[in-house]
Amino acid sequence: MVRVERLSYNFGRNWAVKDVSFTVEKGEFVFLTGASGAGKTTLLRLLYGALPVTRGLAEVAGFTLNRLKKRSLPDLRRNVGVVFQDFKILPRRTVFDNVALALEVRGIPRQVRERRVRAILRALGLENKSYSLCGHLSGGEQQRVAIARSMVGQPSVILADEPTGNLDLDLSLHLMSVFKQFNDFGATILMATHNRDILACVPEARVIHLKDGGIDGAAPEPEAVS
Amino acid sequence: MVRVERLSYNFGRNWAVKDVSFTVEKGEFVFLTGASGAGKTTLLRLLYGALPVTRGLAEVAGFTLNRLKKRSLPDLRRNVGVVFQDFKILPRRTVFDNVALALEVRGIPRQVRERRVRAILRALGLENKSYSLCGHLSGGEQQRVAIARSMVGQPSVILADEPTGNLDLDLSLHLMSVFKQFNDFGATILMATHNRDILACVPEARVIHLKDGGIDGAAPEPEAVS
Amino acid sequence: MIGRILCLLGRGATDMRRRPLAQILTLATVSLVALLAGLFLLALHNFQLELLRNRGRVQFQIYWSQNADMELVKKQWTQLARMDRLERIATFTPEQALQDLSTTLDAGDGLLQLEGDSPLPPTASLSFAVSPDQQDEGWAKRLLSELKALPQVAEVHFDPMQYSLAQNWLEAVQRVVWPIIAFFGLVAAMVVGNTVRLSLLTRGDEVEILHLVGARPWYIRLPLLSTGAIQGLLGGLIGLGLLKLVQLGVQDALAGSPLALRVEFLPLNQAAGLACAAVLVGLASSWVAVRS
Amino acid sequence: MIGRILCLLGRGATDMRRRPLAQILTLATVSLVALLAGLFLLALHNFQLELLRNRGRVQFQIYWSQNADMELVKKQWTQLARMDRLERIATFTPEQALQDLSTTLDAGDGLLQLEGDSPLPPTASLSFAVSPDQQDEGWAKRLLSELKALPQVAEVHFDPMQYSLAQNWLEAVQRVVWPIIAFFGLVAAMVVGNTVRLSLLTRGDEVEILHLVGARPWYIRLPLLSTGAIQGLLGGLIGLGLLKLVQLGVQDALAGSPLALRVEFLPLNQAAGLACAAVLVGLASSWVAVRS
Ligand SMILES: Nc1ncnc2c1ncn2[C@@H]1O[C@H](COP(=O)(O)OP(=O)(O)OP(=O)(O)O)[C@@H](O)[C@H]1O
Ligand SMILES: Nc1ncnc2c1ncn2[C@@H]1O[C@H](COP(=O)(O)OP(=O)(O)OP(=O)(O)O)[C@@H](O)[C@H]1O
Ligand SMILES: [Mg+2]
Ligand SMILES: [Mg+2]
Repeated sequence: MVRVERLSYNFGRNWAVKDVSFTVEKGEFVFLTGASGAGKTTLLRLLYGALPVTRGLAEVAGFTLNRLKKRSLPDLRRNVGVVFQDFKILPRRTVFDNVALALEVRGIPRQVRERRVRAILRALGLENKSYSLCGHLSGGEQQRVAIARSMVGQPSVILADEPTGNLDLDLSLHLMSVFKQFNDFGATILMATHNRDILACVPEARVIHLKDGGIDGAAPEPEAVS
Repeated sequence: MVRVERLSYNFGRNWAVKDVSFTVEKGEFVFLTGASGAGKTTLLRLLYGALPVTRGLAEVAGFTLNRLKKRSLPDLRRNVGVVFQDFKILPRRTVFDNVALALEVRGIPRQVRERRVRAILRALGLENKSYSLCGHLSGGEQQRVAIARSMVGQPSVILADEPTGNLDLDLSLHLMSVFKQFNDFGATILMATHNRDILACVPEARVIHLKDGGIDGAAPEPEAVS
Repeated sequence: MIGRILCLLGRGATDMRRRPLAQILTLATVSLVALLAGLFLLALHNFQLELLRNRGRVQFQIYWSQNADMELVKKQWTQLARMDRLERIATFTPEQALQDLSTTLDAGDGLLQLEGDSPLPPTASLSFAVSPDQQDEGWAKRLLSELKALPQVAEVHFDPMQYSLAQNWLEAVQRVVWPIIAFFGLVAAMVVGNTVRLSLLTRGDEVEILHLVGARPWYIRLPLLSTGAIQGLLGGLIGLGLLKLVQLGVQDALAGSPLALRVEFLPLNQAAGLACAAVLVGLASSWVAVRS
Repeated sequence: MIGRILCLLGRGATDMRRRPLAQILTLATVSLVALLAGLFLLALHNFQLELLRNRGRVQFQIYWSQNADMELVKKQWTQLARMDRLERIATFTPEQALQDLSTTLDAGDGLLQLEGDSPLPPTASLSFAVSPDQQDEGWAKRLLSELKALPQVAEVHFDPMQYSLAQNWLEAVQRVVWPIIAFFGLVAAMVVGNTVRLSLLTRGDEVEILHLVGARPWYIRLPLLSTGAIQGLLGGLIGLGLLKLVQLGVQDALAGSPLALRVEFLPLNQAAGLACAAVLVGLASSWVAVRS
């Protein structure tokens, strides 16, 4: 589902991602860890096409990013749910609208939209905030809106960047169970996180550890070695 | 340094802060905990004058917020360093400029400014990012810029809202030692956090636990009870 | 599909509620620019009308031979009086001419003693009012030779200066006006475009987020285009409304003056053109703005 | 303190680099509005010049009595020729007048037989060119009675219509122009103000953050004000430059036409006024924008 080979990316002289290779099979749950500035966000941005793949190879949900045409970028993004580290929600719209947006751009009819948005908001404990403006939410509530939006389209791949940074442990564990549930239904999940408690709660997940943009040899990572 | 008495605040029908009373003495280190949406951010916003104190009493760094004139609000804010949950840094300015801003508005001369900004950036491990634009930083780096800005003015009170949400544990612990150092030099610190590891690393600190906007009786909180 | 497009276009209208301040500012600017354009057109239109009123006149002075048969001349006068586009005709028998001359010169009775044996011929002065757009090249010359060919007519004078002055004015106006109008349209487009672009700048993050969740370009552009068109339309209409008010105000202000100066409103086609131009400018500028 | 204020004002200039797009758009709008205002003033100025050129003329026709002493009359003519503001003088002895009349009427030799005993008096026609702002109320009347008082003068005609027409035009223009200029200034201020405000909207978070870190209001406003003033100044100057180009272009376009129509540039004080107005508008609109 996600295949990365000798992928590199630089901002000027700063190589934020350096020669990274790994594969995530369909239905796998993989954590991406690493210190602040290690390149986790940059790697994920490459995978959803927010940065161009110039060196190496990247394949996500069947799309080869190296030679992706500009007009099929929306197709890729409909197959990939992304939780952004800085949320990227619209502060002047309601929670419901923000989450429904991901379905609206796909042209999904209103009834289906309503049902699916309600279901996901309930699962994330946001049902009583449906009609609040996102700008009026607490940090943790906003983060949950971002998570809900990434999930509502039932994508085959979810890329989550630090999805529990603003949540307390109990809520984090609950959310992890929601992610796990999606994973059980077949979604491939690649999650960047700092939180060790989070790592612990999906014991069967693989962990890819980044260090200064490259994969840290110390961490067990068979794909990258081969 | 911080005194709050029967403080309440509502957004429409939602009482985000409900009848909260506590006192933080000069030089104390106090944690504010509570689930997502418990009212931590709202309480802190009341304390730095971003929301008006309409019910109850609040006193911070010698300023009584209830009858604070609009023109002395800047004076309050120069005595209070704030780490915002959503950072509130200027993405189009460099790290240095963002941190120096807090000194510039106080009219501190350039040499002093440079020296103090460099010192704080070094302490937070950002010296090699000094001239990067903040919009080009990783989440954790941005958070550290926000922390640096709150500290650089050497305020007597620091209000920190979830200052380690985007940082890995090692870095969080390091930052806590920096906060602790400030505290040892006499700064009063009130920090909202979810992270239990953080709580553990300042064992002598008092913990105020919020629940649905009010102080949770279950947590030991002598001032609030009296 | 068509339903979705309509829905997206409609969203452009409902989206306008979301950032009322930016929308109102943009709308105000569009209205005012439309008003300015309208003022310019109004001034131009009334200038042309005034030109037509004052300069579209050609005067002919016809002198018959001194010994012409007065019966025949008088018959010709009645024919001349029925001519096309004739505005005014004044006829003088030799006696009338002498009398007229004498009063003009206030020359006492010296001239009047000549009466009965007036040395002056019968004359007629004819004013034609022809709107300059109907004056083809040789119009006046043809009329001149036509008049000269009348029996017993000795001489026809006409004031070619006045005639060619009108021609020249019109040519000058036409030479200058189109570049100015084009230039003016460009200015309006830039002002409106800038404003639309600025108000889009405030929506930059919205566009970014839509891209990130997989919206296709037209999903993002259509509502913006319809917003642009709606603002153009509303702005154009408001501008025309204001223009009408200005026109009435100016007319009121001029009413007291002894000049018979009228300020007319734009003809319907120009007003409609202005509104259309506003819509097009709104569309075009939001198109340019969303492309980048 | 003064150093800090200057530093803040300077920051307004350096801040402009930070959001080049928004700045350029605003600048373009200000320039174009200044240009429009300039075009309006230019049109007005040249209209008034044209008015002065064509309508500031008053013609007097002087008739001496028929038996006037020609020696005396000729002496008067040389005196008249030296009169203030006289533009043109044409004099006719009785013989010349008859000759003139005869050619005009093309009346054959009938009239010329009267020569030596001309029934016409000596006449003179005087054209004065007086700029209307120097025409006080009774100017023409005073001149009229002065001329009438000359010895042996039988009659003086002057065309009061032409004179009062010029007066009336000026009055009408003055009555209408000030409201229009005021209105135009308002329009310009709103367009510029909206643009500045919109470009401030894109800096809203900056202002918020400055407040949050304890900046005093003037610390936030001074740079914005100086940005506004600088944009006004630059825009005004660019607008004037464009106006000069337009004027040259129009003059070129008119050069081919046989009309002696000149298009002059704005006088220095109007140009300076325009630039000042642009600065003031920039200042005022950013002042209004930052207050809210
Ligand atoms: N747009 C950019 N321009 C320049 N440098 C950038 C840009 N984005 C990221 N970087 C740099 O690339 C490096 C990796 O950043 P990235 O955001 O991938 O880190 P991260 O692993 O997500 O860190 P964190 O855990 O703090 O979010 C950092 O040093 C950062 O400063
Ligand atoms: N501007 C606002 N308008 C309306 N409701 C608001 C606003 N800001 C916060 N709220 C509501 O007030 C409650 C408390 O919010 P607050 O941000 O204080 O929570 P918090 O404790 O900081 O949570 P978190 O840990 O998720 O940041 C929440 O239910 C939130 O939705
Ligand atoms: Mg990151
Ligand atoms: Mg919060």
